[in-house]
Amino acid sequence: MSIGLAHYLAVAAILFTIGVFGIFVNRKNVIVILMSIELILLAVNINLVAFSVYLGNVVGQVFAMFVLTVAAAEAAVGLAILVTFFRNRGDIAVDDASMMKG
Amino acid sequence: MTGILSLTTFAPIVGVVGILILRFFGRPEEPRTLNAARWIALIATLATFALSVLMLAGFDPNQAGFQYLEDAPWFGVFRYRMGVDGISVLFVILTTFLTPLCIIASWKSITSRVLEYMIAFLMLETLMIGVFTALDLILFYIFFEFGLIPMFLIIGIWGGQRRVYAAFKFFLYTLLGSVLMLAAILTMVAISGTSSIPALMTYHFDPGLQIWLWLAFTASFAVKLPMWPVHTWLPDAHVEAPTAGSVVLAGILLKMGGYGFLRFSLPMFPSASQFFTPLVFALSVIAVIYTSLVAWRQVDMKKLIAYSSVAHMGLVTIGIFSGNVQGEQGAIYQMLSHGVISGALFLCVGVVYDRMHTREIAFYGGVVNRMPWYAAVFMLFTMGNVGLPGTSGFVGEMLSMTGAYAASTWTAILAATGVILSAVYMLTLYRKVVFGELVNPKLAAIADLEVREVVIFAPLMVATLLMGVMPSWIFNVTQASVDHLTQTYRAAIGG
Amino acid sequence: MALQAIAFYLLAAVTIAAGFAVVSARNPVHSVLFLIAAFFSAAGLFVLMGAEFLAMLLVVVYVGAVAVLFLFVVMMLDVDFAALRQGFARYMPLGGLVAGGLAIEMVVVSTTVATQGAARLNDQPMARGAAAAANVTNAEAIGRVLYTNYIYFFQAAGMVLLVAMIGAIVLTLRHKPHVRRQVIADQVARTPGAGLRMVSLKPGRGVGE
Amino acid sequence: MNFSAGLAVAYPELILGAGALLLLVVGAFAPRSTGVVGALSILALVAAAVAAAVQPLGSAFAGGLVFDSAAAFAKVAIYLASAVCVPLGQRWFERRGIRNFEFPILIVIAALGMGIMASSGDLISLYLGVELHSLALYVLAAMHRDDARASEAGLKYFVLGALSSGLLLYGASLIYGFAGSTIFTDIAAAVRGGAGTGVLFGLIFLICGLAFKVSAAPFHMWTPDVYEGAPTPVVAFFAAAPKLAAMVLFGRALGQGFAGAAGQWQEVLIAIALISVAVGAFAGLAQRNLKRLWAYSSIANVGYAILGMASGTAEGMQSMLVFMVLYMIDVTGFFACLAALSRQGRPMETIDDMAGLIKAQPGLGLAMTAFSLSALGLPPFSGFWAKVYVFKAALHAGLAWPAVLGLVGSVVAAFYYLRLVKVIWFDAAEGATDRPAPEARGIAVALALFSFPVVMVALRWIDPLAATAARAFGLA
Repeated sequence: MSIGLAHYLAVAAILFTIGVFGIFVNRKNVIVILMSIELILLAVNINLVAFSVYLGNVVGQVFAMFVLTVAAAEAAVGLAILVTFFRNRGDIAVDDASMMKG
Repeated sequence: MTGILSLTTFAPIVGVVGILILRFFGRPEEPRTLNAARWIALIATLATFALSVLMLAGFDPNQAGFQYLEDAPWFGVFRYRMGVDGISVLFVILTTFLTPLCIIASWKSITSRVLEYMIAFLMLETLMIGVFTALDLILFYIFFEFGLIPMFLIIGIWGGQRRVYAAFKFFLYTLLGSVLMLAAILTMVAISGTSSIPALMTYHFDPGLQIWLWLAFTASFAVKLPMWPVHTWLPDAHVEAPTAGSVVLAGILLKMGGYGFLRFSLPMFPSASQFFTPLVFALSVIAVIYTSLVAWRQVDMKKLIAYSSVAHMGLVTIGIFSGNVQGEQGAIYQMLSHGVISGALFLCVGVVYDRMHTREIAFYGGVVNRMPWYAAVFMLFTMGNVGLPGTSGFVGEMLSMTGAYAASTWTAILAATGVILSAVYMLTLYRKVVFGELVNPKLAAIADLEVREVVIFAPLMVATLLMGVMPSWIFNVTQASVDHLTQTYRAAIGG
Repeated sequence: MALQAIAFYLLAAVTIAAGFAVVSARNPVHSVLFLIAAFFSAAGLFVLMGAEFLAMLLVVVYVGAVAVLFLFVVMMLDVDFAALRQGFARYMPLGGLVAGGLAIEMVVVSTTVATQGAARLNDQPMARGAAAAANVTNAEAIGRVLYTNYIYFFQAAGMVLLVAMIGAIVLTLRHKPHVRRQVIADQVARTPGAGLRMVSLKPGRGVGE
Repeated sequence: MNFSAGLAVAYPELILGAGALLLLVVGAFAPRSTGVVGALSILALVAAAVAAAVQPLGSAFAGGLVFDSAAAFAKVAIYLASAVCVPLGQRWFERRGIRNFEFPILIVIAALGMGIMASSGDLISLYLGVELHSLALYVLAAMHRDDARASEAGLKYFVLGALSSGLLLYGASLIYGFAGSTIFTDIAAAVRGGAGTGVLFGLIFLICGLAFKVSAAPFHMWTPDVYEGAPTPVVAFFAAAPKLAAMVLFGRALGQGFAGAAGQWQEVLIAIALISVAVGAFAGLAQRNLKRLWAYSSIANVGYAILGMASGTAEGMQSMLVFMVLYMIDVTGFFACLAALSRQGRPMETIDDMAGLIKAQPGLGLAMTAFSLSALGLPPFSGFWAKVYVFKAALHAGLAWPAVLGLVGSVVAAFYYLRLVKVIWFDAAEGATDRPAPEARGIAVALALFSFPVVMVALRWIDPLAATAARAFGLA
């Protein structure tokens, strides 16, 4: 059997699901949340590249390249904020989002 | 004379500016400043009254349409449109007539934050006049809705013990009603492409849609009027408001509901109005009888008068929805007369409240022994409220019921029992407060009316009696407009 | 073709397994290492698809920079990671729910592709795209459009990196006033005249007075 | 596509991009130049606004930059709103001993990003614009780095934002794949007559991502925490202009890219709008902290803007534009009030802190009353006009029930705005307040004057401009 677009999309979708799942189950552990976000972006990149090759236009790959760039910037800023937070708290656990907090 | 309408409407704002200047350049807490603020407010309101009289003098009563028209572009479909017809011009006069009296009534009883009080009152006057003069739906809505704020502040800052509760209740009840009206207004504007009230009065909305629009408008007017069962905010607001606040509330704000029915519901949604007439009659009859009975059981003078207002307004809605000339004329007359009389009654309560700081009926008794003049004045307004011939109350009630009789016999008969009940509770109140032996020792030193109070009551008494014996003055003004209204309504419903 | 299939399944399996390990590992250091594994195998998938340039970029940028940054932060911050995992079990149902919803989405999208094909093309085996058709390398194909059609995006991406730079400096750089710093310019500008002072000493006396 | 022709419609971007770089150099090499950098950045923002107002319309860079009337309208508003926040925030940080020349530069870059969003005609520039402004905002939120609350807010904001851009991107990738292009106009051709399953899924992800960005429910989880923790002037910034930018982007993507699938996205938007209004109204009732309260208020208000957009007509888009511009003024003004007020050096942030404010600080008390009543939607304040536009559009489009439910929601929300008014006017003061920060006070009072009465006149110009702008979204 040959490997088609659907296969790659499936891999990307699974990775995306794992990423979202990771954010939900690691609500206090911001580092893992950041890594989950990287997984989501990786899933997006797989999607983009697969579509790009499939459609025969290079736009998707260029898009993926920008995603990579931005993801790197995002990781830098995210980790910088995390470090600031850690300096203030001595910990990286964030409080839950609480709806009715006075 | 174009422009006099805007001038009348915004004249009180000049007073607001004056007081603001005083606030920034004078010493806010000094007695002299406070007195100056009171005088500015009084002069501004009197000037407004003069302007409105001037406007009435130039009003052509033979014309059914709107006069003193003003029309300037604003934005979108909305325009700045003003104008009065025979119906609204009298409400403008009522407003400008009562407000100076309110200012005088608050002369001594309001001692804290006088500047803010006067500003709130002057703004309220502008907004109340604007409700009756606006000829653009959105403009009308602004005046109608913005009035909540000064009233909210008047009740909430200068009110009694439970003023915050009463202010919130007043605000939220009215707001809920009027957002539904806003939805209806916007629907009408979206469908017809105009927000001009005269244009919409001749626009034919789809009968199915009319039902919804009517309900939405009624949600607002019924709360404002108030109709049973959404009247519960009124006793609270009245009891907690300062005297002048109650006067304005009963005298003018309630009339906006009735005015709304006349200006919007009947001409714009005739088939829905006809459809809902039995419902309105039923609710009104309940209001007349039930709230009269409730009024009878009250121990607080202001609450009693507040419930009596609800009952009297029930008669007004019956008159309006009877759909004939007598009914409409009666309803308008009743509203004007009730504006004067209920305002006067609240002032009467205010007189003794200022002296004794209680409104409990049981506290008083035998007041006539110390305050003969007061007793006489109170007597006149009590009679007016009961609807004694020779007072203004009689004409309105009589006509309303004549109109109702033509529309629905049973409604008229049941409403008539309400009139009898009103005699019962009003006379009970009067007897308990005024007559009898002076048993309460605290009342021993109570003083009779002072000059300032006489100045307040004199015009009200004159108005009550004049309207009682010379109703044709008023009918002359309203006749053409009411005829036109009734004719178009009957034509639209095919009757 | 069989070889390609084997390679795909192998790489895909590693990517997914590593991805799952990232979110479920007990130790964040392990998470980062799994993340690197995921990136590597995803780069392999890119190569399979014929996107060599992006595969290289993924390795260089992600593995070389981002993952190392993560590792750096994880190791620098002295965090009690055991405590952080407490919510894991509690959030499991919600996480499972969300994941389940997404899984349904995934199935739908995949079947859409399988039955209708993307956009306007038939469901054909992955072909070498525009790069192959134009007889240029993948990198060249990207380079041709990147600085022409996409110059605007390219500049915008540059601004994004600038923000990241400013942000990292603003948030984490601390000037400590009492720490002495080396100022090269001052050192270079120093002349013998300024650095040396001739003192004539009389015998029997110190320099001190 | 001619490069220099492209530059001709990118003057605002050029001014801001070059300005940011230049200011960075100035700031880095002249240590005591914070004030100069602030002034210059205001100048750059105003210059960009002027450029956006006067430069010719057009599109450039293969559809990546679409400068139409909607972009012009949004950009002027965005740049001016950003310029207002420069002095507001800079002085605030200065008083806390943080002299950061980076603050105005980050605002300039954020404004640049928002401008890119507002005029993006392509999924790639959509993403880059979102990221550019978001990254700047994350840094701004955490900039008060010695304050634990601020860094926590920054962190939460970051996580929320990163997740939302992940969703957005995933959606963008699906749309690209199934529609075959990243350019909105090409996508529109592909989805003429309804979107297929793949594109629809992409669209839903895209909508979710953008809903996160404007903090519409059910994607609002951390919004109140972020509002509460972030420095007040920064909240004033990110509660206003970015939302307009995101809404314009939202409208552009839906109108120019997915007009063919209008029936499909309308229902999603109505659901989001009504949930937002409900969450904002009911959850706000329990709040004592004003910043949290206004977070819920913003959730509800964004709901109204989305409701306007859900009408799927040019009138709806116009209502969204007017709504957002008027709301921006309200929210910036309100947070300027909060930034101005303190009592013995402690910021006044709870409802109870405002007791008797009308006596202690009449100007700010009146301003805050005006903003609250405006947010309540009471005439004649600007918020009322905003709602008039939205509900008129919704009712005209036949969305009677959503409109009525939205209006009822506004009555529920009225309770908490009214409570604030009550505390300001009725309650006795708890002691003197500090002298208010002059620049924040000035901004607050000026914006309050706009809220009423200036708005009554200003709408004469806003209305036709927004109407022209709305036509650019390509909906009938």
